[in-house]
Amino acid sequence: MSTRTLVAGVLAGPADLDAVPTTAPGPLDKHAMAALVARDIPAGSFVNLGIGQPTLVADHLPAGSGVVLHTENGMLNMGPAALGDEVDPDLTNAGKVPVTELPGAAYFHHADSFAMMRGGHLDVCVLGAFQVSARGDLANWHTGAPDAIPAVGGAMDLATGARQVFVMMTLFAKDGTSKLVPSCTYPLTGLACVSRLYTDQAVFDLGPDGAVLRETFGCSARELVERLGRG
Amino acid sequence: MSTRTLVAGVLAGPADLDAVPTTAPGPLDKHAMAALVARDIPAGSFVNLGIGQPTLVADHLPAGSGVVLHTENGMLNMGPAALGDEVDPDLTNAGKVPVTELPGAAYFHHADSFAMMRGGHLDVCVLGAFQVSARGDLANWHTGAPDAIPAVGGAMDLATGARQVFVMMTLFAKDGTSKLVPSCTYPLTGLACVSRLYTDQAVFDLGPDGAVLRETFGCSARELVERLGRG
Amino acid sequence: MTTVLCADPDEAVAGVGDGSTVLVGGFGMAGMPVALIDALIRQGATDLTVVSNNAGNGDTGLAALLAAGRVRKVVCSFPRQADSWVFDGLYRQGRVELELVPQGTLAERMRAAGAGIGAFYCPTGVGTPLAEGKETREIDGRSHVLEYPLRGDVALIGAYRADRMGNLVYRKTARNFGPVMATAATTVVAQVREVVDVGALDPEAVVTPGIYVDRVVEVTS
Amino acid sequence: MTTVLCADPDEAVAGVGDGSTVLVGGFGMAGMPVALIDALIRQGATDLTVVSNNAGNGDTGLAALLAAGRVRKVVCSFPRQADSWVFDGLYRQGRVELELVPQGTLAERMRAAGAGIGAFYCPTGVGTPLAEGKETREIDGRSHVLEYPLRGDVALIGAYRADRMGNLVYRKTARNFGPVMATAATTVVAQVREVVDVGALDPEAVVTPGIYVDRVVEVTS
Repeated sequence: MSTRTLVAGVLAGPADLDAVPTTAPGPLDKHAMAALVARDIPAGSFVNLGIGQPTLVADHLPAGSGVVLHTENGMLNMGPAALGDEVDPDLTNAGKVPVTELPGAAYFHHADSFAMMRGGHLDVCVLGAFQVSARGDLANWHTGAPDAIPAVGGAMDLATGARQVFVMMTLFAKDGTSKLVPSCTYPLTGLACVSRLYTDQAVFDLGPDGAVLRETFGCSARELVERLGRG
Repeated sequence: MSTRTLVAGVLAGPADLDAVPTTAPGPLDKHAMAALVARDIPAGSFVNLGIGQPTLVADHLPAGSGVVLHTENGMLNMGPAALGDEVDPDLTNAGKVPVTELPGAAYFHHADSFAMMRGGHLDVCVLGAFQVSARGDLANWHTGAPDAIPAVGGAMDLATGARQVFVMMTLFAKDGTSKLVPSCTYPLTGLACVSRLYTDQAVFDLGPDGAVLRETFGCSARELVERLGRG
Repeated sequence: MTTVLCADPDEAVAGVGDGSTVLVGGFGMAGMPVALIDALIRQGATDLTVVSNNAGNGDTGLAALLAAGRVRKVVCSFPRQADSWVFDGLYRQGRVELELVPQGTLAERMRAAGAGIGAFYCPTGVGTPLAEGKETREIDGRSHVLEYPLRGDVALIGAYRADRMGNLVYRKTARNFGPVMATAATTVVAQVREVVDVGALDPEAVVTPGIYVDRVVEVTS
Repeated sequence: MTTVLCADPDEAVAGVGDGSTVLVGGFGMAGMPVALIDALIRQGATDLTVVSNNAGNGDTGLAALLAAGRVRKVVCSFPRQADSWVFDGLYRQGRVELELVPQGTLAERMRAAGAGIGAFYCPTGVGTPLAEGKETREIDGRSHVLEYPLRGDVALIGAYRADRMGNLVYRKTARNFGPVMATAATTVVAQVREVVDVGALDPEAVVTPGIYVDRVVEVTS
């Protein structure tokens, strides 16, 4: 670490900044990000996809991947969103969206569902975030705004319990500031829990030594680090 | 308590020793004791019968009592012992004796079964004992003999968890000493957990003030207390 | 004690006292015992603490109970939803207290209440505002927060079918909090779509045994 | 990860290391995975800690494993039975250690391991020799003992049917410890009477979801 430049907690890749590949001509949209996350989920994994954008990952899992989706409201082997006649008010995902059941499904109650999560039985969960720190701290449940009504749901349980926590978000907020930060200013969801961060601009590995760039999209690693340094 | 005689922790009944009724001409056998216990189980109770003599209580529950039997290996609405073709190695009671299933049965795993017990959902359990103290301490799992192999099973869970713990035992050991004692000398199963003691000689209520005689069999309360004093 | 089959939801919620803690099943509308909540509004109990995953949707069910001014405090994991305007308004006006609990800890605290566990060390929420002021302990190299049981005076839950002994089965993800809440309250009331005869439910598939269920009412929608 | 269907019990227990903690299901013979234990004897792992409700019956299964000298320590609630002569002899000769745990605490400690609970306060055993040396705490006017999770490297369990994704159902009281042990071990091996196609089990009646099951082997008796 001592020989590498640390800008806003961001390190270069395995070798140095110039060795980090730029793998797309421009920033990714949410579908491309979801495809990237899907690519990195090992076949046969048990996976929880957080509400919002992470749900898109399901559309990009290759046929025959054997990935089994968990929804924390009490089901394994959740299928795609229900359409038309498939809609059943008794069958929803964690975002309360009607979904379907795949063969081999199992239902269980909330204490069992969260025991499964907290007990480390899920291989991967994919979450959205307001902020992620270079060391993997996650802030995704509360902006801390005085008039905001806090709502945590299962975010802390997932962040704490899944073996690997992937985060999917845009790298920069609307005001241009980086959401990958040296240290979160928003209220935390979990400490040192995120292992990989997928953004529209780049993918990072996060860990005790900080964020390590894996690949960038539409800009070089050097440009990105400079931008992060200013953010 | 100050105005009543305390012999080996045994008090008279509500009024005094002479007011305690003698309700049988001689000591009870185990079937008569079981009938007495069955009489005192409220209709509709959820009940666990310990292995050994307490199992006999089931034979004396009146038809239509609505009493539901729990067995800690994971079942409610357990039926009588299985006979002949009914025997199914997958269906036993806590004593590993083949039993039957009544309509309305439910099966559950061990953690759920003991959660039910420890959580105070059983109305009554009936246990055997080596010793019971006048305050309701129970010793029923280990004689403390140096060569004895200790085995506790669910005894401590039942003693701690059931709303009411009834004990069924002979009042005197083979050597003539009382098994109702001021303080247990055998290793304890639970503290202050037994509320009623059914013996071949008498029935006692147990509690913080000591044992209170309710009825005697074949001897007067006065004679019994004298015998306990010597025991 | 023996499960009572009630004639209607009003009979099923009779006797709920002011100041009670009421566990209310459901995740969003799935498993929400709407008829029981409506009956509770008619019954009139007030100053309630409501424990539920959410804090009401739209203007019915829990939202209607809140709107009627019967709820002093909500213990839940996710009050803010697209259609939680009743709670949102009361909260912003300071007219309802909120205790926010991570969803799994909410379930586990009720499970502890039902299972006779005095307290438990839980890794969820360590280092976050929701662990502030709570006792912590390092176990096996990991920080944990000490969490206490969460008990109800009453649980109102929705299930699919009950037999006459109170054994319950649920349907799909509407199972959610029902089985846990049924273990954690003094009086457990289940609204079901159908009451069937004893023996009609598969004993291997019963999720909530009748021992946990005090009152059952059939509500055909 | 994806459940593996094994050709025979030997394949199912491959790789169990010396010194492992092995959770063994069953209550007496109900739910006892005898074919897996026999295979474990052939496999040869030794210096094992075995966690099971009992300490073997007669001369087969767990008793045979003990007789083969593979077990250093037994963690159980009820070793002494009418036909537990193998354990009894080894224990009296000081050739096997015994950690005696109340039955419910045994189940709950494994549940805690599977559920990510760091430790829990339990009222069972307070004031008895089995609580000696353990931390205690008064909660809500009642004494509790602090109990820690009990994890296995391997769990060997018996179930009734499995589908090809590892979802399990049990039969009657043979369910006992299987579902809890399946959550508490790194590698979970299930001996079942029948493997059925995916979709053949009722999703409402699955007791152990496949997420917990690493290997399945069909053993028709």
